[in-house]
Amino acid sequence: MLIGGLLIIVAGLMAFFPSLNDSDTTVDWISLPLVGFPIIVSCILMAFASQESRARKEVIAVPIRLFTLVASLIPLAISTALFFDWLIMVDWDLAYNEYALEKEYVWIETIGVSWHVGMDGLSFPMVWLTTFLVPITIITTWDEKDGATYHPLLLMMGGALIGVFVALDLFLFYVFWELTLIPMFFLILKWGGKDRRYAAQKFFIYTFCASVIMLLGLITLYFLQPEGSGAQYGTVTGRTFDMTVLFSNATAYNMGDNVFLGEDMQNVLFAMLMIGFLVKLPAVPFHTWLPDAHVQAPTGGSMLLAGVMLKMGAYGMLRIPIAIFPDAVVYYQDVIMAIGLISLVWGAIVCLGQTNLKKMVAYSSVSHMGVILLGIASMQPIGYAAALFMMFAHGIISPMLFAVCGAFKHHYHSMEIGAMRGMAKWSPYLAVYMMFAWMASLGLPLLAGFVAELMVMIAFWPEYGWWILLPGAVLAITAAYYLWSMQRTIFEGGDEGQPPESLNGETPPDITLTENIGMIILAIFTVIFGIFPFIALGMMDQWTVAFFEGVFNLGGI
Amino acid sequence: MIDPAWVSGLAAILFIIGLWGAFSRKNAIVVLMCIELMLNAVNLQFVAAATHWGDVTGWVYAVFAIAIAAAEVAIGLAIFLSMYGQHETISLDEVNLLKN
Amino acid sequence: MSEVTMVHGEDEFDLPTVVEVFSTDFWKAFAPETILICGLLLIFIIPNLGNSKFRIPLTKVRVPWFLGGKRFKVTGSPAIPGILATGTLFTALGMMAIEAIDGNMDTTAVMSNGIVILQMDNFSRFFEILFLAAVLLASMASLDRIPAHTFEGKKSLEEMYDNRRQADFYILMLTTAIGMCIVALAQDLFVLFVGLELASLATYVLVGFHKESKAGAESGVKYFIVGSVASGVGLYGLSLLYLEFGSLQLHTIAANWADSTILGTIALGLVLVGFGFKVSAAPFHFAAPDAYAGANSPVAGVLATASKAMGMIGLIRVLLVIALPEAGADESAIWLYTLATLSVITMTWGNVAALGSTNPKRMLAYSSVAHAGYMLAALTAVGAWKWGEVEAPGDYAEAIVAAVLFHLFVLVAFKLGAFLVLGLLEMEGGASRLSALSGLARRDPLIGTAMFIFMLALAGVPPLAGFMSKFLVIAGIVSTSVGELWMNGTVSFSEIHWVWWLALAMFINSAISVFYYLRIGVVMFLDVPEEGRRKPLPYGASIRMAIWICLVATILLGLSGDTLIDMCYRAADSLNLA
Amino acid sequence: MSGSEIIDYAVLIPLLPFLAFPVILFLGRLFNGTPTWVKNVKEGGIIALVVMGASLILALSVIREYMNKVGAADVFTWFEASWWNSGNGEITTKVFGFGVYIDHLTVMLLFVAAFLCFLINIFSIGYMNTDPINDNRNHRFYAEFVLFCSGMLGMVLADSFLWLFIFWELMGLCSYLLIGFYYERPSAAYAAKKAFLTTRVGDVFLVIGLVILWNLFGGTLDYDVLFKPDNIANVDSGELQLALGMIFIGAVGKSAQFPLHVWLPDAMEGPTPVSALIHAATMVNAGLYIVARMFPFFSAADMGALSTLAIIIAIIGGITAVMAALIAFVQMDLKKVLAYSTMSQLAYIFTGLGSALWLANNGYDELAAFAMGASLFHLFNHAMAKGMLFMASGSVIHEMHHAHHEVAHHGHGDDHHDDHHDDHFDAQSMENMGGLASRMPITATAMFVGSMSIIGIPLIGGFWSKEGIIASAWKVALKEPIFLLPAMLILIGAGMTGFYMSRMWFMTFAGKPKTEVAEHVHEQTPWIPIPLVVLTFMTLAAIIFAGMHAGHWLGDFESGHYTSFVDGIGYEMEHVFLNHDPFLMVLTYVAIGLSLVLGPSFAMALYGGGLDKGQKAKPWMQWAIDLSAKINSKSNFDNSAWANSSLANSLHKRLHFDDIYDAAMMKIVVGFANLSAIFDSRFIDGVIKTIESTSQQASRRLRALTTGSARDYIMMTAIGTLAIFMLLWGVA
Repeated sequence: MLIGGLLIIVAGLMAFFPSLNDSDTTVDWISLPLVGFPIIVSCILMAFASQESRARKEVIAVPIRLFTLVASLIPLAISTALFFDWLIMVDWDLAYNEYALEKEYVWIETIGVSWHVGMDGLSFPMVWLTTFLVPITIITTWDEKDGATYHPLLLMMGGALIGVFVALDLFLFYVFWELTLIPMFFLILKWGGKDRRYAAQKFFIYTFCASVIMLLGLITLYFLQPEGSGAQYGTVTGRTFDMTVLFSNATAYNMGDNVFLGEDMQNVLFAMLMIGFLVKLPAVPFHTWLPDAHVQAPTGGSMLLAGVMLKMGAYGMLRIPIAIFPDAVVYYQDVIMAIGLISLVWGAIVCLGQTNLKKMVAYSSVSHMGVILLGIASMQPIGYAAALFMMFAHGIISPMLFAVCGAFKHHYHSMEIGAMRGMAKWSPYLAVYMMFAWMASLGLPLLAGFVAELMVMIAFWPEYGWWILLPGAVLAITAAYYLWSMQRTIFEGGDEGQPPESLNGETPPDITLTENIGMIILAIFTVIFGIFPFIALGMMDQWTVAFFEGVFNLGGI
Repeated sequence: MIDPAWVSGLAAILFIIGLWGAFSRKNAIVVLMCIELMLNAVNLQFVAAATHWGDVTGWVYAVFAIAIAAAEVAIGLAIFLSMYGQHETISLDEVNLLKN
Repeated sequence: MSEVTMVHGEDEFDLPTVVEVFSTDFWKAFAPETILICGLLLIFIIPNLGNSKFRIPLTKVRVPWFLGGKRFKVTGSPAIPGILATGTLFTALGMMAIEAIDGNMDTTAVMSNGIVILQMDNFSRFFEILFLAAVLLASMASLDRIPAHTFEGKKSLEEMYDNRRQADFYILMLTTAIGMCIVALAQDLFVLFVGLELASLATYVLVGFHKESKAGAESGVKYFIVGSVASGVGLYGLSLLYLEFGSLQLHTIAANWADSTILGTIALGLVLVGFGFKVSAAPFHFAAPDAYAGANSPVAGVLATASKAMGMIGLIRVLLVIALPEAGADESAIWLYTLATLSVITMTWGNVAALGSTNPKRMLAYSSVAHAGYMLAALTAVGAWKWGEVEAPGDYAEAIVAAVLFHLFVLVAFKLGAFLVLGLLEMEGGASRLSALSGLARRDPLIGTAMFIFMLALAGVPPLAGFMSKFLVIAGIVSTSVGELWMNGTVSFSEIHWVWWLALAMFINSAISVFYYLRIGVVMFLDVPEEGRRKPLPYGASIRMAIWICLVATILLGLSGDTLIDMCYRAADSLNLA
Repeated sequence: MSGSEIIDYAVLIPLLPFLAFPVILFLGRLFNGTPTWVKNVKEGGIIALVVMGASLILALSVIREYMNKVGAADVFTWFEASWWNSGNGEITTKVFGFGVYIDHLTVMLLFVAAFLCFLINIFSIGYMNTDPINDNRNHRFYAEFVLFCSGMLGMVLADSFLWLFIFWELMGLCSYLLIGFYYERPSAAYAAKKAFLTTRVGDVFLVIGLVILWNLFGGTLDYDVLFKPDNIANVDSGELQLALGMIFIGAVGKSAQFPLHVWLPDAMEGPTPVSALIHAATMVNAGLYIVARMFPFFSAADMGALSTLAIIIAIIGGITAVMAALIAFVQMDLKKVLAYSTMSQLAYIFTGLGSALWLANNGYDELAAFAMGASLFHLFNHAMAKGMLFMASGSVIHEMHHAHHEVAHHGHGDDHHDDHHDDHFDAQSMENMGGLASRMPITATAMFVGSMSIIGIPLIGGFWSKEGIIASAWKVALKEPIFLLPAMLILIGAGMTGFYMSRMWFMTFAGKPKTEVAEHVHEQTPWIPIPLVVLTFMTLAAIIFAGMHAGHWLGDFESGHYTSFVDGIGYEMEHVFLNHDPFLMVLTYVAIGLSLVLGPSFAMALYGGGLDKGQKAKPWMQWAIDLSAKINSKSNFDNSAWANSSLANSLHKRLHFDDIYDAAMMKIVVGFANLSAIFDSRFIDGVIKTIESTSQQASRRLRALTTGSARDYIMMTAIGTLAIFMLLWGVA
């Protein structure tokens, strides 16, 4: 019935296709349905649940979970409809600094803050990814304790993340940027592992520290813009936080030999903004919050953290500093490349030295995020498209990695590699998913991760030549640590298998139905985007071309 | 007539003595007296300045300041009393439950 | 709103309407303050109403006199003073708010013998609203915090104490409010100081109000002694100013400031100390943590918000109205480096000290020190601008002052709110250990969430009011440091004024501060309630109501601060900085 | 290409098995254990067989259609990405598409792959489904099997290096899965990891090579563009050589050449059909295929510009040929001997390809064509023979298992399945065999023919191609002295081949049974003999293929064709053992002599012997057994000194390569990784922790200033006042 209802909703949305991409449309598809609805619903659900007694909480957890799931499916239905709209019906052929479904409402008029939302080829895949991952996460972690607040928190997290991706106002962007910390903080704090207190605080403070520096950069940038008048401009400051205005100012100024704000200022501001994003990404040496957060976080938290939250860093980089300061990008190109390479190599090498399954996967995320930086440093449209696709592909693969880790922990109460041997015997489903996810993550062709790695390497060569041996070596190291961990978990164990000691002699169970459903959906999409990458790459490529033409003044103009 | 500058100088000396006394003495009552000394320096200063400027407002200020000082003494003694009731001492050094 | 902007641009301001003291116009203009005084008198009188009769001398006629004797049941109820005080404050606040929220206030100055004593304008009205709001919330909270017991049944010593002090407490509260209002209105530095003393003396007693406890008595003593010394120093500074200028009128001193000698500078320094204590700037803040820890929470909340705002008025008056160099003068203000140093030391000291503090009240005290540092940084920025190079320097100054006012206002929402939550905890025991908060979210999820939101607001997490205020302050600092460089097209980083680094210092500090604010959240959500605190929280309708008001304000002012920002701008505008 | 041509359906050849993968997996999961599934569908074997049959038929029709021409068809666009040309500042959109490309090379490998996959599938049904250890997991085998075949077929058909690589990796995955099929065995898990990792190292270089190629040719990897002589002439041949060198490293990994050869012997942990699949039909040929694909580059690039690479290829081949043969001398495991033999034979092909590439690059087109043809023909012959040999060995092992089970069953009388895992009987060791020629006539025949083909007995199978390779190598050696090294090595290798292949056959089939089990062996399993018979004929038919001028056609299919069988044979003969150059002719006979006489003779002397009394092998083998018995009894050859020498010892340890690699991996890489992990948590994270602890300490210090005494507070106020004065004074 549920699925039937959803189909009806999707069908209903399909009916709107012709008007969806029309920027004059009176329907605001983003603000309320995608951003406001999840946050508000989750707040209401949590407030409702908090007033119940402990005993009643267990009872109401089930309907609340179901309700949360349905609520999370609505944004998914909308964004999927938009996705199809993009794919089939109409070509969202957007030039640089043009946005689909753009909507703007004045918010704090004194300082020029508006609720300005819209999507383009950069943000839309991430929005879809977020709407896709939230229900998957809810399903996968269906059995999590205290579900009456756990699942609404996931929903809230989704709303905040979408807010980050659709915001076209610096202030709004920052608000959502910080808002994402709060649900994640609670997810780690209340449902985390043994060291959750430390991990939650570290996660919050570390990223907060970085983002305040970013905020200072944003404010300085704000006041360095020319004053203007218009609906978006602040009545008392005369400036605006509107990104579109900022972008068009910067682009107009960057034409020719001019440098927006001057080279010196560009470089300073670029560095300030990048610090915030690099910590979020995270890049070595700012990565140490990530393993702690991941190891302690509950499965659902890890899935969203790795799946979407890390991409906020990459998204922010592409959205703000790189778009405004193209000359600074060139100036810092080698630095970005160096950080990317270091992240890539260091993450992979540290992975090889881990004995904790989840920690290993966490470091592999660090390594993969380095690929994004390489793509950016390559200064090639294909490199940027690769960075985008890496964000997207890793956003599907890494939740699966963490879902596997979570199921492992859930059923075997241990996270140590080698605690259990011969998992294929006890738990064939988990073994299959584990192998699949591991293989996808190590960049096996026809799975989503490969395309991005290949594109990045293609873009990397003309700029940096034989440094390509390092990413190449990482491909091998990645294979080494994944295969090594599989050898010690899935394989071996003799005919009888070797269940982990933490089970105290019980027979290890296979994964539950909901975990199975969640993981198989992720697996299917990993394959789909591996075999048909153009589904997502099409819009990414469109965006990068427009971006290069608009920002770097290259190509067609 | 005495040059107001001398009076100001006296006021300054009184003020410094008061301030010095305020942090060098342990006894709360003595500290209170030192504070009064500081306020007296203020009065003197006001009066001297009023003389200097030939302005009546300064005298009014001085009267007000005296009133303030009086109120302060009243309240201060009451507070010291309650402190004595609880701590049975009026040594400021020994009243240090709240710290760090 | 648009009108206000136009006013900035045209650089003109309304001339004040001058009224004599106690004239009809005076009463009209000062109706809310009058209500406060009437309320104060009522609290004196009403609880004393009884059936006593007065015998007319030499006759046997006994006229009912009503004062004293056996008290009437209604008026004799111990709850009456609290209700009266709250009602009075509420009425006064309502009158002011209705007047102030929309529309430009008329400026009314009170003259007496050619001396402008008080002036009612947007600025003073703004602060009055702030003070009354803070005191109102505190007195609302105190209705439950110092509960009034009826005299039926058994009487414990504590209940006796509580009842006996009802009137005293609320009289002091109202006195504080009145003193603060005078500070806001004062146009003469001495009047300002008198108001300050009035409020201070009342707060000294309030801090030491719990004289039955060692901590209460001790905190009262410390706060009193240090406060007296500071105000003595300040008064001495005033006397020196008087010696220098022959008047303590703000406008007179401001007009002559440029010609002042070294004496003026010394006087400025001494006055800074006096107000520095009130805003609890380092190193004058030492008594503050002790006082907050010993005082009961609503009072500590008032100290941390209203009292700080009072000190801030003094600083604004002295530094920005008096000692601000004229527009076009090539130098920056002389107090620039002093204040910058002070601000950085203050914010860092406050935050670092708060990091390891395990007493939530002391932690909040240190955090309030840090907030003082932020505001000092903002004031520094006003003085920093090279006034000669920009078109409308007043706009920059105004933006920062408005930001400071905004910050002070929203502090009432979340800092006082946090203290009120502690007050709720004090109703069932102490709140001076971090463990008192443990498991709060489990015992009462809504109160726990409210406390967490207050903490986030203090830390400056969007979209709460604390973020908006910090954001505005920093934006103000940055805007002065950047100024109109954008006109050059290309900017070099070295061209930016050094106050920009104050903004960075603020950001680094607020990043540090997240650590201890978050710890409160962790304790509330993660830890198990300590022994004896397993039951639900005491109910306390009015204190909860006060907390809800704070919570709603914290969220709403963060989401949409436009009205308040407008108010702040109007207030800053009426300072006529330029 | 018009729409209705068969080539448009060529994509189905890899697609059908690819789609069958999830189907078998899913159905297997669903119906596992039901009688229909086990008996009628053979746990998925039949589905796989149908699919592979369909692929084979399609492949044959494609081959028939495109025997002598190049065909290409675009199938779908994988994705598009844009490329900024810094030269002209333009952004162009590049298409990464999949298409089908067919030429002689494709045709040959397509046939090999499709044909052998089909036969091995038949074999698997016999082999896998009757082994109780495989209960309930054969569907997994068949699913992975079809996926593997899909990889190979796709790789052969792909029209760009990109898709070649993608299918290449798919095969890597499948080999991992199949080698680790018996996941519960630690040795299998280890072998699977090793195989994947070692080939992965090669793949990394392959990717880098492709990336360089992509950039060199302005943004494409399509054969159409890459193989255009004009395009090749335009690129910098130095960089081209580097790119091709990188690609060659990938081939080295996949084809298990020195120094990335270590995975192949361990890969024998997989079930025998997998060994047949990997080591004969498909995966190892991938490396050869990609090197052969480089041919157009060499012929179109600047004269001599790429010869260094050609020489390296040949030298790697030469070294591997001898090294593998040496190690094969001492192996006792039947499958391992075959594995090393595979390595050695592939090395021959590499040397041949190296010669061909050298010749092509230096302008000797005619000679290059022949060398190329010989190499590819050897690939063909080797694939057929080795596929057969592995299946035959599988048959032996399988029947040994059965026999062992029977013996054990009779012996203990009570136990069922479990015992045959528990005692450590090694069904693969040749020390347990002997005298099987009469007991397994079909298998023995197949092995006999296969061995002869590998050895290069004149007129049988590998003879045609192997002698051609040796001759080609020497032809180059006469022009380029450094080529003497590989040429010499493969010449020696010819003799060694003769020895170890004969040794294997005689140890297994001749002499008396060495164990009780061997006496009870007999051919009984259905399905298994079918592919053996088919392949025996295929191997023997090499002369027919030679007559169909396969050698020349494979090398150069565009120039003239020989119209008659005689012409074809003549062409081959001329180049093989009737060379015009007397030196080469002598050399050829030396090679033949080495492999035909010297090697087998030693083997017979050492391991030969007559069968049991009453046992009689088929007549075409009996003579060899008799001969060996005669030689064995006549000679008093004592090899114990050799057998105990340190050389033999290190040969047993595979020349220590595995040890060295393991040590390097475990000690250096993992050690460094462990250190890194410690560094990461102690230092990088330590900085953060230090900041935290320092600030806590600072907080303690700072709060200690709040002493609690009001006097101190006043003092601080006074000091503050003083400080303010100082600051103000400093400014004023």
